[in-house]
Amino acid sequence: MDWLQAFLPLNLERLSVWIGVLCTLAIYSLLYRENPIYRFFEHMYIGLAAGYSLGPLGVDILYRYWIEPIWIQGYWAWAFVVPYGMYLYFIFSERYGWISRIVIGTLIGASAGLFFQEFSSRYLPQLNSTLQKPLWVSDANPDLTYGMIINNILFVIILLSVLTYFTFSYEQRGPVKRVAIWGRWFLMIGLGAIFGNTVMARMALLIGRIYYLLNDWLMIRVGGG
Amino acid sequence: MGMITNLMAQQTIWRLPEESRALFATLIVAGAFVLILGLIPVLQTLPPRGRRAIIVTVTFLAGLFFAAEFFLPVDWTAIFPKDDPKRNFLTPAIQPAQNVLQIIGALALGLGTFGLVRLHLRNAVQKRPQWGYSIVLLVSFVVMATLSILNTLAEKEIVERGPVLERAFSILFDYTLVQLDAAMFSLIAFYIFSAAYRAFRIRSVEASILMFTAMLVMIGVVPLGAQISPALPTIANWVLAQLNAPAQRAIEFGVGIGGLAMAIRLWLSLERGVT
Amino acid sequence: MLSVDRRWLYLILFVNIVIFLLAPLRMPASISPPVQKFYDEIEKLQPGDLVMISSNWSASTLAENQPQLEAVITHLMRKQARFTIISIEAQSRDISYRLAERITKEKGYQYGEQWAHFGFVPNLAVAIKGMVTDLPNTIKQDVRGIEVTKLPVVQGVKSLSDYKMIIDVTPSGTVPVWISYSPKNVKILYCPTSVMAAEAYTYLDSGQIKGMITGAKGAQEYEQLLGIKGLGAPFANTISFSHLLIIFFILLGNFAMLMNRLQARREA
Amino acid sequence: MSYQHAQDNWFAAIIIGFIALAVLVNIWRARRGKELYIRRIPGLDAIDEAIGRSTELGRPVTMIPGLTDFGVVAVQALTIFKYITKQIARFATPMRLLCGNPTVFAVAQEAIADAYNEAGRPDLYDPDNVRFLSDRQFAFASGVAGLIQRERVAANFMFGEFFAESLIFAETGNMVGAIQIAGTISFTQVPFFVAACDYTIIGDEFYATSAYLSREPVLLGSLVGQDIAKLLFALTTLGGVIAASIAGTDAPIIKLLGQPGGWEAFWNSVLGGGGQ
Repeated sequence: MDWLQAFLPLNLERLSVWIGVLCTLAIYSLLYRENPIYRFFEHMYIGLAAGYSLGPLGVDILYRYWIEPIWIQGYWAWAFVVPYGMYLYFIFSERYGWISRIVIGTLIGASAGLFFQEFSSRYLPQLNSTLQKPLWVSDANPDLTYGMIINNILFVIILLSVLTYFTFSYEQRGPVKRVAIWGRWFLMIGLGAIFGNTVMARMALLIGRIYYLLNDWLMIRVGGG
Repeated sequence: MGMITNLMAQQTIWRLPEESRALFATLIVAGAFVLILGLIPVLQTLPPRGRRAIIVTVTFLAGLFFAAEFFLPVDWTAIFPKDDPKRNFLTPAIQPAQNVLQIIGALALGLGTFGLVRLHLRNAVQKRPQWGYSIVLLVSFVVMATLSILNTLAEKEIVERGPVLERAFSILFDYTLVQLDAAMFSLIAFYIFSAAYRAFRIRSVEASILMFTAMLVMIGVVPLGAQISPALPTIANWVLAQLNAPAQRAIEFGVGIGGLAMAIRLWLSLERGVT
Repeated sequence: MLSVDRRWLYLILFVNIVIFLLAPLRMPASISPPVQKFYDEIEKLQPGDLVMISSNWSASTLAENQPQLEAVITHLMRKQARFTIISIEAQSRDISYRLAERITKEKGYQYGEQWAHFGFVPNLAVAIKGMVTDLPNTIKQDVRGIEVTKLPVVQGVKSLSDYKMIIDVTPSGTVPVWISYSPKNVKILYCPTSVMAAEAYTYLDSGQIKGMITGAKGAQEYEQLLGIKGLGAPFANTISFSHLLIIFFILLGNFAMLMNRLQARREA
Repeated sequence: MSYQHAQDNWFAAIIIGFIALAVLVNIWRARRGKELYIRRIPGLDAIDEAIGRSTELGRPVTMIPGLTDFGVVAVQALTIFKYITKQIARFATPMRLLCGNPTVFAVAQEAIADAYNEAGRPDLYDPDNVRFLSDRQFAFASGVAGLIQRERVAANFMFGEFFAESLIFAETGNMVGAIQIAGTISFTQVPFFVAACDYTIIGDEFYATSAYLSREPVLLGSLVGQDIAKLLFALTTLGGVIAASIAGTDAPIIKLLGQPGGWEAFWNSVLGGGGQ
């Protein structure tokens, strides 16, 4: 029974495969119904993930941005940051709870202030690239073909009608309403396209997992080759 | 950046002396704790309006810093010829400010982890229903936290990375956690199937449009589509690039503007949202 | 049919994938221009030319990236090119190292002489900048703990600009980093997953990327160009047929719904 | 193609200034008592129905603010959940708010405690109902999926920024027959919510949600400002494509409208290189 000998988790490499397979099957058991095995792995998963984060996201950050600057480089002003951040920990106290809001206010203010750059970087170049879509052939744009013109006109029409649908502060009536309905239909085309395009990536994930089960665990050659 | 750090290095007032630096650092940190936490009884004497004023001010100042850094001109060479024309006087402070936010984030992680552990400890101690699973969670948490922290310290060469640590970490992280990630991620393939089967029906104009585009793209992007008709991949790509892109962009514009308005309201504490 | 238990759907999908993975079915693929360009670029390599492979995928995207990496390494070995692999985290290091070791052993390619694995670097941008100025000091040692300066495969190599080509096999946005920081004389080839490919066409147009293999489908085309039997073909076929299955069931569901409606109308 | 500072193209500062002005002026008008209209958003009318069903069945309501880092999106999500919690508090319906980011978790604790206070039921607030599960994407997803199935939730609200895990939440919720309302700014996840949820709030309807639910003048006024900003974007697009058709896509005026570096290119061409 050479196959069995190779199949069983008798060395570390095989053991790793067996653990991976066990995890996979336990998670897949959720597809049948929620059950004790899934529950066991779910709790283990969350425990492991929570424990893991403490290394790179807790200790590493505190060491790099707080301990090292103070104790090793000697920049003492950093000393105040952690006690200030610790105001957050008053959150569970009824009497002192409001203190944590000072830190929360800092975070909210910072994310609001940062949004100006994000808005500029993320949306203005998009606005600009929308403008580079000429609607007719002219000497100014010699490389343009009629196919591109049609695409450009479509692009602008769809953009404007979807934008119309997403207005809120007035009652959409008459022609505006009709444009908004068209906008919603165009939106559905976009959503359908994204759905169809994502299916492939998700199937590839599952195929990868099943390949792992077949090839790494059961040691069956895939593709009949 | 180099110039700034040099400047900072020269200003010894911001740096502790090299001699017995560890001792001074410990003292200063202890002092900072006493000072900042000692402020609490003082803050506590404030009436509700004063408390609100403090929160509003802090929010505004934090926002002002990042906003000012972004909006202020960077090119001052007309007045100060030696200035770097790519930054203004606030730019050097951006990285430290980001580090402060990172530190607060790390402390929040502590808070979140505390909440998680407290819930499951209570479950276990009070023997609430299903408390066994809470034990599973706590045990895997403690083991993994120990290994992960040791691993991080080993990366910084503070502790030795022995073969036991390496082996154990690899079993729990690479062989278990990563496998669980992959399994959970691939679950979506099943769900995408059942969702499509259930939702894609010719019920209304909208639902039909959604269904037909999804099917068209689905068949167009796989090799089989090209076998059926060479036009299919072209059409699918055209739908993705020419019909999907403008709809997506319109939504992006709306989201950007909505976010901007929200940011302004939050910055100026104009809405009674979460604080 | 309308209220079918979804668990049947799950089972059917699972069985469908298993069957098409095991079936010795190979449908011909039409070669797309980016894949052809990719192939032509590697064909231009001379024996002994040095290639850097950046491999950043792990278990999740195995079905798309593994056939790509296998096909690429096979082609490089056929051209007798030397290559080194680098990753950005531990899992992709392990998986690419194991894979490369297996493939090279089959063809008798020598570790250290003809190829090596540089392990992983936590910050790609910093690492690339470092490799451009001083490669041995940036990498220091390979995955087996041998000092880079003692590896015959990169003997005398000072900088990334001594390489002929960079091949990025990845499910994440690493290619803009390679484009931004690597030397201008080194060509970049790209093996993305299907989702990431759409964003890369601009780089392809501008020539910043010289060729692209997209997901399992691209790998299938590449295998056909090489004339080998790899995993790309079965994976791509299985994806095709799972799409077909979903479409079939959507149509079935609609058919059942129409039947129900007809019946209801008749009864009324 | 990104902005480090507004000076990369002062157009950014101008357009942000204009939007800010439109928003602030309309907030001011609304505060002075101007009646403002907001169009119907069907999904949001269903929130009360979903809460009602939860109350009837005595099964919990779940709220998921997505996996985003703390920021503007997360604050908006929590604002919506705060409103929902106030409704819930009136009927003493059980609730679970599940977080995938520790900072969001901290702020959520405050917001939910507040909501119960404002509803006059501080006794119902239990910190254990606001939970941080994991900041690891699929560990979070597994926890949420498990909880939804075990507690057989009757209503599931998902608001915020979502990634691939969206469908795991939505399909599991669908499996247990929960009424599901999702609102997200992540365009790529909208199709999955549309397929698996009862109602989907798309794009910046997400930002309109709190105005719709609370009808607070400040928020309604802000919406008017946002619509004006959208009109501005639409006009820029129209004007821009016409300009590009006449003058070419490389024309300085096109670069001025949003491209980093476009400001200088424009003034250099106008002033013959004499501009700064």
